[in-house]
Amino acid sequence: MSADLSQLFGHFMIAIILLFIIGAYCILASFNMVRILIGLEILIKAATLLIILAGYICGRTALAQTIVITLIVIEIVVMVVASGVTLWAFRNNESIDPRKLSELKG
Amino acid sequence: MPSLFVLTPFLLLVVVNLPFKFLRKQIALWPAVGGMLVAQVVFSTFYPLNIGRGIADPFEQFFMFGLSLDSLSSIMLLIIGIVAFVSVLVASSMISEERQVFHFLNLILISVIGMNTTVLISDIFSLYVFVEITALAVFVLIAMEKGKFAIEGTFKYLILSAVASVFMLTAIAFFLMAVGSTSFAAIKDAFASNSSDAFLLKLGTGLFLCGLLIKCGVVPFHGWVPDAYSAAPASVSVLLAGVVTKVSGVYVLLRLFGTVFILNAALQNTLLLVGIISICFAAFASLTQTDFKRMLAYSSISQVGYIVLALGAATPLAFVGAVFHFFNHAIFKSLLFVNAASLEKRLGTTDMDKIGGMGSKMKVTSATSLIGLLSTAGIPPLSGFWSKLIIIIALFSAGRPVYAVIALLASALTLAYFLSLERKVFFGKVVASPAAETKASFGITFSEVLLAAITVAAGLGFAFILNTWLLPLKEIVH
Amino acid sequence: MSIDIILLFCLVLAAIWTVMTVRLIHSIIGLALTSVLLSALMYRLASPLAAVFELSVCAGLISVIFLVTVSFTQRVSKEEMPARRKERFVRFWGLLFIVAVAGLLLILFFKAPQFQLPPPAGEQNVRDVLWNLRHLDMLGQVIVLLAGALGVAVFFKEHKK
Amino acid sequence: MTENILIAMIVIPLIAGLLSLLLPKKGCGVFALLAAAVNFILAVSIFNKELNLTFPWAGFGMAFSLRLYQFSGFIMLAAAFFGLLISLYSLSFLKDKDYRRQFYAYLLISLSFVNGAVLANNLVVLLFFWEGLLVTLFGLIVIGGKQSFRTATKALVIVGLSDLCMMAGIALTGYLAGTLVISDIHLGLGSLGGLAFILMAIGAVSKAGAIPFHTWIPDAAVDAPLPFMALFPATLEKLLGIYLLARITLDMFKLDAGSPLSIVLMILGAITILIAVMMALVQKDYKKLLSYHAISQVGYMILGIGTCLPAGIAGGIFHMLNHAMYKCGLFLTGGAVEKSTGTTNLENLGGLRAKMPVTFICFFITAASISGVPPFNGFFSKELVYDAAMQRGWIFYLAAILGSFFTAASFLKLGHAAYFGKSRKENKDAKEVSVFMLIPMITLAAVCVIFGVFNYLPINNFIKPILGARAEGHNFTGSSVNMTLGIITVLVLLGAIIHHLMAAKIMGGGIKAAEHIHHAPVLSVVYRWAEKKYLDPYEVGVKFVKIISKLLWRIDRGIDWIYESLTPSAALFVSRTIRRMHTGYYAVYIAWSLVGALLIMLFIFR
Repeated sequence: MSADLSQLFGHFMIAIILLFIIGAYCILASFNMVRILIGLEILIKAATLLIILAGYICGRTALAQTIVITLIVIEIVVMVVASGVTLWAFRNNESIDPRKLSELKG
Repeated sequence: MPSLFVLTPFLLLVVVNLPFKFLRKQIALWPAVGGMLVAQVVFSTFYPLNIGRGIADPFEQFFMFGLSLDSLSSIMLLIIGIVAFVSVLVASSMISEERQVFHFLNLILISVIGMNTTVLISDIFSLYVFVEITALAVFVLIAMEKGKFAIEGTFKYLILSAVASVFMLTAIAFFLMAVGSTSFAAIKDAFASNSSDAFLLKLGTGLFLCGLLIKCGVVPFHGWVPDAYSAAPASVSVLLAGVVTKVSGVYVLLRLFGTVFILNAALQNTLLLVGIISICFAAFASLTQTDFKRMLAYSSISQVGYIVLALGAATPLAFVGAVFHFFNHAIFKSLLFVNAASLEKRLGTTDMDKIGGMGSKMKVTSATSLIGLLSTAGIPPLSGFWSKLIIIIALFSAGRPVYAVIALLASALTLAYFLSLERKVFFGKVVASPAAETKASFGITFSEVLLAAITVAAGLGFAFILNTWLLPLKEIVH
Repeated sequence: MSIDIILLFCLVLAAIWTVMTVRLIHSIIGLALTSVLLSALMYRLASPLAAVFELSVCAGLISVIFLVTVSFTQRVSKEEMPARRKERFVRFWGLLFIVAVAGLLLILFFKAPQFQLPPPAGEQNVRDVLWNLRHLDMLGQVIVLLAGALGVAVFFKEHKK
Repeated sequence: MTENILIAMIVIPLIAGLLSLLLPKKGCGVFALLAAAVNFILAVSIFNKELNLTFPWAGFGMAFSLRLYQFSGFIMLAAAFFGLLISLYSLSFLKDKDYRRQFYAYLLISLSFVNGAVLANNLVVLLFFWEGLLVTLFGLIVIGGKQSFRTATKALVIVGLSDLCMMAGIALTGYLAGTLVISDIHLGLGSLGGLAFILMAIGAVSKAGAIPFHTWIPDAAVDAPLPFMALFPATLEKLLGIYLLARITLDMFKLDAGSPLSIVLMILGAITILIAVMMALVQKDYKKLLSYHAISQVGYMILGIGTCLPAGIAGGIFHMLNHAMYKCGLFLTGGAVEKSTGTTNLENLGGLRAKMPVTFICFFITAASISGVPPFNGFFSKELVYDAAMQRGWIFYLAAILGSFFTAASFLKLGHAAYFGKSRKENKDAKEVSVFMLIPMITLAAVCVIFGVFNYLPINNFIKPILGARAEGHNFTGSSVNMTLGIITVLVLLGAIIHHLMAAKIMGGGIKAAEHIHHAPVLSVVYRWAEKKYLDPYEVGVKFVKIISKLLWRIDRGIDWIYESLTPSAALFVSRTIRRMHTGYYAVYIAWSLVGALLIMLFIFR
């Protein structure tokens, strides 16, 4: 691993770790289901960037891009389903506050 | 041969969705899906007996799927077939509205494709793709009735599952960086050959483990399990508890940590600790549950703990025990969820405070649930006992007596909570009998009897099962 | 190199804004912005195809999905805004703090390790990999889209009673 | 092909048991009787043979291997004998009960499992059958009636827990010995070996019903069908438990006299004897009283085997056989009384001697036998145990002989209350029971006499071969091994009789009924002498004994309380705490997951 690559990895890694922190904080602290999904999106974006970075560093950009393309397709379908759940949570509770979704417990 | 397990349901899925009215008729749909699953059961049952292995696969040359069918996959295919079939049977007596039936069967097909592919796959990213497909289909299945609880359960499952995906994707990135490929063979070589970066491999292994543990639903990653299981419609909870979580979490764990990754001491200890904590924690949690399905969900967590525990012992015997327990658990947990479905259908509730003295009214349900409960608690000669015994022996011979003893004591706890359940629901006083009493349907009764028979037969003939289906596993474990 | 650093910095800033902003619409726009920056970074990392995909799908389609969801659900009047802004700040100032501290620590102490990388492989075309080597992923995409279609049918399609 | 008879011993009762579930209710009793007879004939035909049978079963050293030799043949024979008698007895006793099909099915399946457990030459095979008995035990108690589910659960939990200990013991033993084949295991008692021994011994003595694993037995006495009591706690469980205890002390582990574990066993035996017999003394129910004696007598067997002396082991095993006979017989008389009067409460019984003479004679013989009256069989086995206990320490002997005293006292009380005294109006219609019920009782009583008078028969044929080399140069037959101890025993028994008579007089319990003893030429003198001189201390003594008994009752219920209240409430507390942690808010669960992931990563990169 050349020093250049190592430095590049370092820079990207710092940003990726910060993105993970931001996404996790958003998921944990939001009182709105759409914001939770946005937090998830940020997490997934961090992972996507990591995969591309990994492909770049070890010289397998083709494989990494393939993986990311499939990943994006899955991501969007997950978001569609999650939006559907949000919609119905709103219809059931008249609110998209996730705190209303804590009746199953114990 | 292996790609047939993927392409057949896929073809069926396509055919079902063709815009012809007659194809959507319920009368054609149920038998088609059921028949496909029965065929899967039959094929995977006879796989280890060397029948049908020689059949040439015309698709193999056309599609480069890179699927491989070995003894572990064949057991998984068998379980998927049985449980999905039972789930379809139960659904056939609970769902009648045409649109819902159509959606249900489509989603079941998708989840079966997802699971079948998951167990045949030999590439870590494709594995993630199909685990995600299964999960997606199940999200929609759980939320299908769009009730308050169903949406809530789906939401929690979805969020935690997405977090698990992030863990897994990160791990895949590290594997890609360390190995340069995502196939199992390359990763296995990387572990064995010492030519790859040990730190990256370790990082990837750890992160993937965390993701998988969320999917498995073991303590402390289990938050979604009781909610999703209890909120799902009866037939879906059978599928979810019996096989979806198990395949997308536990199977992957077994496959990767049993046959691909090489476990170092720290990983072994991690698995052992997580296993034993899940066993005890969930067993205690289920003691005071008042909802039948919630109690079953916690017991499910506890039983998955045994599998993880056995995996942590990292010996071939333990692995065999883990797979056997996997099989048994899938069968008897599905049985118990079918019992729950039966109660739900008849009484409209699974709250145990509102149910009582059903023993005399629902003879089949109470008898089969007793079999399921005793098997879960590990009472001989039912199947659950044997797998637990093998796990315990394996733990002892791996030099982990403390874990073995704790696991044993916890199974006493299991017995206690199940007996309290049994007493409340089936033997207790008849609590004001609800108005909505209907007769148990054929589908439910048949699946109860079928699963109970498998449990008893697997217990009595465990030696045969062990020799025929499970011993070949020794070859794929390292 | 320096372009990379600037882009990464903007990416983190965009993500923070996405999370911190009060109005959901701004949040969604922030997410789209993050996506755009991400695709620029992908382009920088020699992955143009993935970058295009990210740009069109994530920045475009996902924003639309969220907007649709918000339009179905969000009901906040303008009068409530100040109160919400305050409440949000109370909950989210911690994030600023954590990100600042973590960022500082990482920049000061994070040393990129020297990894032992796998031997370089002959460069392959993305299309070749996608269409010739990863059939299963293609099948997976098809099935995922089917599942998504069913999800839409179940969740979004109103049916007559 | 004679080896296949071993398979037949397991398969025939099992299939017969399953078949009897299908037969009409009327025929199943006769069918079960026939099956039990076939089982008995098979057991007789292979007694004293040595057979080995092994075929591959489950891999990993878990071959299905059976081994017939002296000891297992003997236990099987005994089990088959009692199975036959009980099924004959039940033919009449369970005539109009709804559950009789299930009863016979469980009975036959139990016989099959007993045969399997005794024949097993592989620890896993042993465990298979051993645990299988748990299921039939549960089933047999459950069919008793409405209350019985609770008792059955209690039994299942207690026995199941100790079986789990045994499972751990088996896993540990297999690990230490490197094999699961029983006849190849010869372990020392190192630190782990000792643990393995203790775990296995817990399984064995709890099957036999020793303190503190006993509390379900008295409850079952009330709730479960009576033939169950005669079959399970009285005979089969003792046979199996003591069989395993003897196997682990004699073959699998090398337990020497003087080793700490031997003393532990002896203490357990002594405590079991005393506490249970004191408990028995204050019971007012025929069956419950008997059930406490079923616990107490186990103490003698454990004490005997725990001494690790040839005489003690021989005595323990002989006592096991004898106990099975007379306790089975006693329960059967109890059943006869229940059948003809409809009650087993001693306060409602009385004067049955005239109405049920045959039952009374059987009761008399078996009660004398359990009390250790010469020349009945109990006397000789107890003498062997006394002898060995005396050699290991007078305190153990003292415990044993005290136990004997109270045994005699409580049976005098029982006999007095049930068979003598005034006839109550509750049982004025009582008459002798049918011949099917009498034959087993008479047989058992007769065997008690025969094994007593001709005690060389069982000892030379059954017991001595088991001991093998250990028995060289010992003679266990004859009137008594140690004359002094024998005389002390007789004196103690006389003391017990006097005690009873005094007590009966003081308590005002139908003294007239005991006149035939009262006016016996020697006894009357002793009696009068005692009455004058020791009256007051006696009263005090009686009261003292009663207080002790009451106290012990509290302790006994205390153990019960630990099972029934303390453990569950602690578990419930933990459970509720855990439930409160699940608040239902998704962020909590995600936080758990993230913390868990962090911990795991830290653990891996430690």
